[in-house]
Amino acid sequence: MNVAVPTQKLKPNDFASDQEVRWCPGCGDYAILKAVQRTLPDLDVAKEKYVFVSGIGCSSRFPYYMSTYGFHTIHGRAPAFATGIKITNPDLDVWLVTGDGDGFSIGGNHMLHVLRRNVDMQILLCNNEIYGLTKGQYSPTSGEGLRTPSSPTGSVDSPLKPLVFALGSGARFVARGYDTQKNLPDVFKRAHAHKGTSLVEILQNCIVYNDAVFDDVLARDVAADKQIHVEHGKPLIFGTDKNKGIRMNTKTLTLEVVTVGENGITEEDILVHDETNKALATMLAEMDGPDLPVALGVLYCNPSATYEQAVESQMAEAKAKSSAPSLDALLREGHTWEL
Amino acid sequence: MNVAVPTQKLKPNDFASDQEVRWCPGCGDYAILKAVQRTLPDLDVAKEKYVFVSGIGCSSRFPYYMSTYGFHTIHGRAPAFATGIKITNPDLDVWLVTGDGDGFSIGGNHMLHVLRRNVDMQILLCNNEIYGLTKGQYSPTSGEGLRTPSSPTGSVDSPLKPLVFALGSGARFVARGYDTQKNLPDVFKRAHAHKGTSLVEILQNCIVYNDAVFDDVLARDVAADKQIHVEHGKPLIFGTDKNKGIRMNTKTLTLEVVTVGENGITEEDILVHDETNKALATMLAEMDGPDLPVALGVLYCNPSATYEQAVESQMAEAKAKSSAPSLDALLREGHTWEL
Amino acid sequence: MNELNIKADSVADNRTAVPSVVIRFAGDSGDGIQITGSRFTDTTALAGNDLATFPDFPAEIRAPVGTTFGVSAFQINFGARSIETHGDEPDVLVALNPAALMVNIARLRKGGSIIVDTGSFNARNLKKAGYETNPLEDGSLDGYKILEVDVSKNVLEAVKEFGLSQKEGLRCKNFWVLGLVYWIYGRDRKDTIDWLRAKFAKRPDIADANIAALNAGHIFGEAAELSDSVGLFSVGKAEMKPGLYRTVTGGEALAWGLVAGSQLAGLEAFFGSYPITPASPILHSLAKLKQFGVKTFQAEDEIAAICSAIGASYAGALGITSSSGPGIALKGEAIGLAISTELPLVIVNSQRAGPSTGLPTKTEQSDLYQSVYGRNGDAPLVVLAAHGPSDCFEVAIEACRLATKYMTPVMLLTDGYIGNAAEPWLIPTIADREPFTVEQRTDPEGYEPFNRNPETLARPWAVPGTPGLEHRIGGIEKADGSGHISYEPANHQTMTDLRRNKILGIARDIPEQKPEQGESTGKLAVIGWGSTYGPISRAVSNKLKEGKSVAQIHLRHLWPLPANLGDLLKGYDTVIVPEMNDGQLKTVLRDQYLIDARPVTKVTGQPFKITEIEDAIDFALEN
Amino acid sequence: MNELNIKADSVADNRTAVPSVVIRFAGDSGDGIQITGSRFTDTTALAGNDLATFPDFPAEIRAPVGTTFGVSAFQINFGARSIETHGDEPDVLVALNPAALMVNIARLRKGGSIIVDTGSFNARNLKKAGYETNPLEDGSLDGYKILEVDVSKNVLEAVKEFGLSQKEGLRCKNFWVLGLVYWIYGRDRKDTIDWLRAKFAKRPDIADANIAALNAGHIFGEAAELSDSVGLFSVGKAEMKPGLYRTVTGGEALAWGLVAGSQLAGLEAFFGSYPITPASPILHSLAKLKQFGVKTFQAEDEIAAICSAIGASYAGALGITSSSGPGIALKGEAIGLAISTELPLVIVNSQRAGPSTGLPTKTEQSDLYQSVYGRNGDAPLVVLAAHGPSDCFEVAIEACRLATKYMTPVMLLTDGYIGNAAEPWLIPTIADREPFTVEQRTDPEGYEPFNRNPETLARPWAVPGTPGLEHRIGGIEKADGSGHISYEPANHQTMTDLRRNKILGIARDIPEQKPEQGESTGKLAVIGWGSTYGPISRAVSNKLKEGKSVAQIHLRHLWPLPANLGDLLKGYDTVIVPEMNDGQLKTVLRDQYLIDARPVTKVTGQPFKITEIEDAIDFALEN
Ligand SMILES: Cc1ncc(C[n+]2csc(CCOP(=O)(O)OP(=O)(O)O)c2C)c(N)n1
Ligand SMILES: Cc1ncc(C[n+]2csc(CCOP(=O)(O)OP(=O)(O)O)c2C)c(N)n1
Ligand code: SF4
Ligand code: SF4
Ligand SMILES: [Mg+2]
Ligand SMILES: [Mg+2]
Repeated sequence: MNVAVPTQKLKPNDFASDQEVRWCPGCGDYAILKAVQRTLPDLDVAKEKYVFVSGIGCSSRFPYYMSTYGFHTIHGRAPAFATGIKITNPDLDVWLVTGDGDGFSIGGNHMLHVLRRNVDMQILLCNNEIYGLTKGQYSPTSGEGLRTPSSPTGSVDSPLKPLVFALGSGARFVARGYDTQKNLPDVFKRAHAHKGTSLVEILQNCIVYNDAVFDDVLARDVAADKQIHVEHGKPLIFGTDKNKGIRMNTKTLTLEVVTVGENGITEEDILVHDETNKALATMLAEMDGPDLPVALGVLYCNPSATYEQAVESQMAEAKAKSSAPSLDALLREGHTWEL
Repeated sequence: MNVAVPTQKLKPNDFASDQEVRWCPGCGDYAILKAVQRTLPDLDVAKEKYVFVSGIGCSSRFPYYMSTYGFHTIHGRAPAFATGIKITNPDLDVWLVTGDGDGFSIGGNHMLHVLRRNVDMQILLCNNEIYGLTKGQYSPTSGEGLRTPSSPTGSVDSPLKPLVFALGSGARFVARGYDTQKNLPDVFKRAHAHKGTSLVEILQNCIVYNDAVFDDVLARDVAADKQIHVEHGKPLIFGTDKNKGIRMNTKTLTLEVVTVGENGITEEDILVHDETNKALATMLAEMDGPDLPVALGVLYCNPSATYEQAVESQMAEAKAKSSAPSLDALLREGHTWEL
Repeated sequence: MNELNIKADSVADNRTAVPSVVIRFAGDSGDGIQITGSRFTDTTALAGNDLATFPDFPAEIRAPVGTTFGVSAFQINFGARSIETHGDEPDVLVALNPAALMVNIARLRKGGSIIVDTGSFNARNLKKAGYETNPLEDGSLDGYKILEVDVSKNVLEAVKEFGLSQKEGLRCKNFWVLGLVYWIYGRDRKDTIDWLRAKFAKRPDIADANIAALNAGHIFGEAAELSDSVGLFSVGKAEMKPGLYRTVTGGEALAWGLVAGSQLAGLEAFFGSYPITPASPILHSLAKLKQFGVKTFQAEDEIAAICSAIGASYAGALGITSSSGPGIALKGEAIGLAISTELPLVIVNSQRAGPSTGLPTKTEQSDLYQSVYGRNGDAPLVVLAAHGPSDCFEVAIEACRLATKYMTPVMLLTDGYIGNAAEPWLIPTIADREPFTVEQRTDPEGYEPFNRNPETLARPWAVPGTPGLEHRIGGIEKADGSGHISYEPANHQTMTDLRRNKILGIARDIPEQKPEQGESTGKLAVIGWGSTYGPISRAVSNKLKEGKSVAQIHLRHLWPLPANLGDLLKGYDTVIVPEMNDGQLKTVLRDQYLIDARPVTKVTGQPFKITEIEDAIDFALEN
Repeated sequence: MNELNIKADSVADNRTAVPSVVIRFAGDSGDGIQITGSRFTDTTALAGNDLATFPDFPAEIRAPVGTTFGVSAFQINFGARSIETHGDEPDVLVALNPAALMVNIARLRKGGSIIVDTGSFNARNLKKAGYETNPLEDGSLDGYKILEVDVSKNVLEAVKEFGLSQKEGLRCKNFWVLGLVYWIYGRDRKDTIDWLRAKFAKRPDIADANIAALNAGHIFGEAAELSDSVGLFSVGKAEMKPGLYRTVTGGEALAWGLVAGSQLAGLEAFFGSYPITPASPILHSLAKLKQFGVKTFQAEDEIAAICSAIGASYAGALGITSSSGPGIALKGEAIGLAISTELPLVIVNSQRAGPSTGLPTKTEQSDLYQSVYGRNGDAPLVVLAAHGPSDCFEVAIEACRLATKYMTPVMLLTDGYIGNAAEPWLIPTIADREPFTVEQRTDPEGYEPFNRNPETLARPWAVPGTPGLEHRIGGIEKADGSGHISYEPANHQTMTDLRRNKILGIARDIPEQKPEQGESTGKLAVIGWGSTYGPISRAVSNKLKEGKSVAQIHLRHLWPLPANLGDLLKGYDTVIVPEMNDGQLKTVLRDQYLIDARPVTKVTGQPFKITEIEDAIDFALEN
């Protein structure tokens, strides 16, 4: 007899597995792991329902460090495994951990389709803008010109913006945070609360191969002016003095930063965040300097039917139509004859 | 000795190969083929420079019917082949023909990356919202609820919008047309003129497996009210009486249809198409009824450096640095000793 | 309609009794040839014949009317004796247009019969078919028995009372011809009429017109003096096991077998697939079986398809995926993961002619190498092959049994030929079968993910959602027992050995190999696998009748091979291996048993002819 | 710095002359072990020894300090005679921390020497390494010669004048130890000092500190009475072909060979790849060679990588792609297309331990099945294998030659061991080599895409951009000659035969197989391929010296096999096949020649030891 332990009684540490964590000292993944372990006890889910699925990459080692069910699969394909798992058993609480290479280089197609289908799961993208595990080649999110062993004279690829891509693929929930962000568990909780695929991009520092790449956004001295923490229903205001705001220039149909109190700008002019507005979310997701801040928080949340529920209801309907389905009867349907 | 035939002297028929066209009678692909054959003579490109690349699908048989160089590759991978071709020889004029399954189901990842990299080529997407060649299963662009042999109780996938996806992937040129559209060659010419990846979605009728699926947009009696032909710098006006327009609702940040002359609406209120504005292009690409018309024409054209040119200039730089590079010298660089 | 007309025609005195007949119906894709074939099949089955069929579709979806590449054909071999193949050479060719004649005439038995619709032999159609002169007039068909009928005209005449358009009327051509052929073989029309009524329940006018055409064709036969041209025949009942029968294609049987297998295992089935010719019919069949708890998932590609199926197995269902050669190639990496994580998985490969895209609508057996050897690393799995349409059902069940009992991927090989071909099937009763219910682990006591059942070497299947069994698996090498990541050199050897031995051990759990025909020792063994069963079987039985020392051995289990196979094969002086590939099973046999197994290969996209195997037997016995 | 100090130490009277030595440097990943190893390698090469090296990285990028899984090691075997392997058992183990001792002690030769940094043997590190008691004190190292030095302290002392932080200072530990080891073997420090100066040109303080550490280690050696503990040795010059040498790793040699091959073919090289361990170094090397017209493309995945390379070949360049097992598995479908369209392509497979993700940093030869058999359809291609670091250069050129001459994909097998291992290389001169310039078709007269060269059976290579040669190709079966799509049954047979015969015909264009050592007939042949060359070679030569009747046969061409191989092998009573897999070449040999080739397998992620092969030889000769 197995008795399920109510998760509520569990502590973050109860979600740590017995395996030694083997990321480089100082890797941003540690903080993300901790944030997840701090999140789960607060969710109303039995521990044995959690399944962590990943592909291949430093970040994809994640499941080994969780004491939940875990499946470390193959490079780029985690969304497909997760889809099979969730369709098979919609009761499971599926979390997918991926990297910018795993999720958006080799895995871009599966990412597109899981988002489009809206299979209920949380996808945590550890975006370090580099291939960590294979020792530092540029990734699809690397900045143009980045010099790496495979781009000694600078990458000529133009970088992908994962959240913009996700919205283009039909995602119903996208959010952004960074590894050491205090309230990262809150973002995870929002992602979890959203029924359907939730994509959380986490800016993650790779101390070995791409150290400090997010410093122009995350460094203490610039943070207030280079980040905007968006919240549904609240004006898009940021800055050290909380007086900068995002305005829609209706002439050019672009977002721009304005200062409240300057040039006659009032709070009225500042956009109010509407997380159900896809166009706004797309524009917010696009922002990445130099003039515009990087948007953090829940950029888009606009739930719609989930895939596995649609599958379930078609099943239920089919079963309702034929109450005690018999394969033997099926084989005897149609044209038969006795010899 | 081979003498290149100046293409200008060629006629559409000179681009037809000697192979019998084997699409179903009435298939929309015929019209697309003709439109391409009508386009090429007007371009300033020597015939031997054209390369048509495709994947697998009804539409992907396209290259066989062209008298140019052609490569019918494998399912979904045409963008990767085309990328290799173009990087190897940037002089070639590369056209890629794909279907909604080939390009956006199995091939979605390569589509993403070719668009992101902006390799100079024209991509013609024959979107019939079905898998034609494999006899009629639903595709990623099929409408929800579509009943097909693989979805007998209706598809539960939510459909992808190829142009929205493309913009999310970083595309610099997206346009839309339909198979029998008179001025389709003009759209192709714009795509060709754009240096970088140009994606043209062509609504294509599959008479056998998805007949009339675009009738709610293309049928004669509804066409004027259900289509809007966008043109850079021109107001977004449409309708039988040319009095409907697209307005940006600045409160909800959504597009809406208004009638000029009603409720105090004037031409001033109507958005003017700016094909360099990505946010606008994304919103236009999203439109597909019921209230909003489907946008046709060039939705987005905002050129940027192409991939193969960046590769070329890195090569040129490297070559400039070492004027007569010798492999023998390279092998003798660094630490050597004589025995 | 006259009640008397639709009764079975009594064997007329002037009918020649024949043991078996091969008819090939051919016409334009739009002529309804496949429907004609399947109606004839049902009626023939009802008449008590054994039979085998071969639908031969054009590669194009719907090629332009009248072209040679738009020709669709359906071949049936039926007889008063057991029937193994769809027949080497048709006795009768029905050609509804010149292109159908052009494409098929070379197959016809010398002296065979041809029924042509002269109404379609106009200049335009002749030209489209590539004829410079009319073959009906230029003597090129001398030596065949020809029945020339203006079917088109006759049909329009027969259906005119129903007020159809000319186009709709001509669509009844196939039933007119069917009526005529029924007369020739003394067949009952009732079943066809019932079928038409049911099929066109909402369009009774169409049903009536087709029935009228059927009857008109029949009457035409009665009136014409056919014994002078194509003749009249009777084909008696075959001796078949008594019971309830139906016809079944390989695709259907496979789909049902997978459902049966998962039911016997006590599991839900999850089927992840991506459409591809000729594998798609299995997806289509299963998509209709939601009431049995079968979940079908049309993935974005073959990789996602197999990964979703592995995910499903991980989550406790029986994961199944299906494709054809190029798609299976894409699954190689993921198959390795299923092998490494030791999860059950059934991989169905409906083979088609390769390499690369190859000939998608043509059949071949050239994926055996890929099945046995086609992955990175030392990556053994189970390989099974079905030998005919109804056998697909049994092999699918066996695949489910082995996959779940041994926690292993199983590759199930079928091919385009088997998938589309139909044969009569003595309907089995699943309720009577011994279930092989899977026990998933629930007890946390002493649980380790890679602690094995000492007999099967299978690891326990612990499904997410089970309290206390939380664990992690993946594709990196795992420590024997605990399953933790292990880079320990000795452990990798241990695990490689265990994975190999688990699969090889299955040889103890499968039947000993016995010859299908012939003695267990002798001059020559003909060993085959898969869809070559029919022609090999008939060829060997013919040669046995001639008194030759020859035996037929047919493999269902290709990896591991049956434990006694090596000894069995060594009992013959010579072993030949007919395969529809360039010699793949022969590699496995030579490697395993060091016997001089000699390849007999055919790579034309077409099944072997019986005579080809007979010739190979003669050659082997003489050389 | 004293000028005298950096001169080579003359062979001290108390040095023991030894024919060869194996040293294993081991420490934490952060200790700079790989740099130590490569400096020692260069100095040893300069001293005229033959040598072989084996860098042994941890699987993790940067594991926590002091852990066993964070241990990095570098082994070098150098001698006054020819050296084939990195050595079965180290004579000397340098252990910079307890974890390094823990992980490596079992490899050390009984009675071997250990140099430990006692400064790192504190309680914390001992615990991290899993020691319950201090091995330096608990007698567990009895039987070894131990030199205990507080390296940490000595180093800090030596570098203190440079004002480095403690952390920076300790980073010089490796050079201190190197200085000590140089003294033990009487080696010159000049080369290392030059290297340090060049390397840290911008940080002269770091350079100086490391040089000071190097010298301090050396001086320590001079002062300490080492002959009593680890001893002092001299290793004379090896007899090596005269000429200019460098050290080279397999990865570098392969990259340069590909460039050389494309130059000899007169083509630009296009390299499409996706990073994967252990294949990435080839991408990294080639990315730096743009000046040679090499275009490298980091694709989004392995499928795009190979497809881009095929596209490049189609467009007239020499398309090359590269990966390791799981990535090669993904390329299977596209390889089929290259086979079907008959385009040149080089596919480099840097094998690693499988199945699935396996042990990415460990070596194996288990992708031979996948190479020869791993695709859908009958899909033959050329398979070559390199047997050592410098051989990669030659095999890469051969791959380019065959791919372009025969218009075929060539699979080039190397492995993680070869890729990272280094050896001295007599630098070849490309300018002296016979080019094999490719002629691409330009003449439209009589051009047909699948009209073949009657001798090679290669089809013409007509490149887009060439006027008058416009044509279409694809993966559907093509008509012999015209290349149009053809569903013609006989044509598919013809094309299958042609594709097979083209590849088999290459056997006429490759050298006859000769034994590397031993006679062409005899009791036992040891046949191998790839990186088992070293241990097999040494084992056979040892056994030959013992007077045993044994020969070594080593294959470069795995498919097609050399024309005379069957006859050659039949000249031996017994054939054994040592492979770092579960017996893959043995399958090919048994199939092809029906000889009882016996597998000798090892699947631990580690190369064979010489003694393991010797044991197998003895066993085979006795049984
Ligand atoms: C099929 C396959 N291709 C390539 C690899 C090698 N590989 C492993 S992880 C990785 C990229 C990792 O990058 P990312 O997903 O950003 O993860 P990170 O290490 O940065 O967390 C690559 C290329 C692989 N394991 N399998
Ligand atoms: C690897 C692989 N998987 C699957 C297929 C089967 N297949 C061929 S075309 C196709 C889909 C075609 O759909 P689309 O791209 O929309 O083209 P259409 O036929 O509608 O023009 C599929 C699934 C294949 N040829 N190869
Ligand atoms: S390489 Fe980078 S991403 Fe990977 S573990 Fe180290 S710091 Fe983290
Ligand atoms: S199936 Fe549809 S898309 Fe394909 S050729 Fe026919 S009509 Fe066109
Ligand atoms: Mg990354
Ligand atoms: Mg389509």
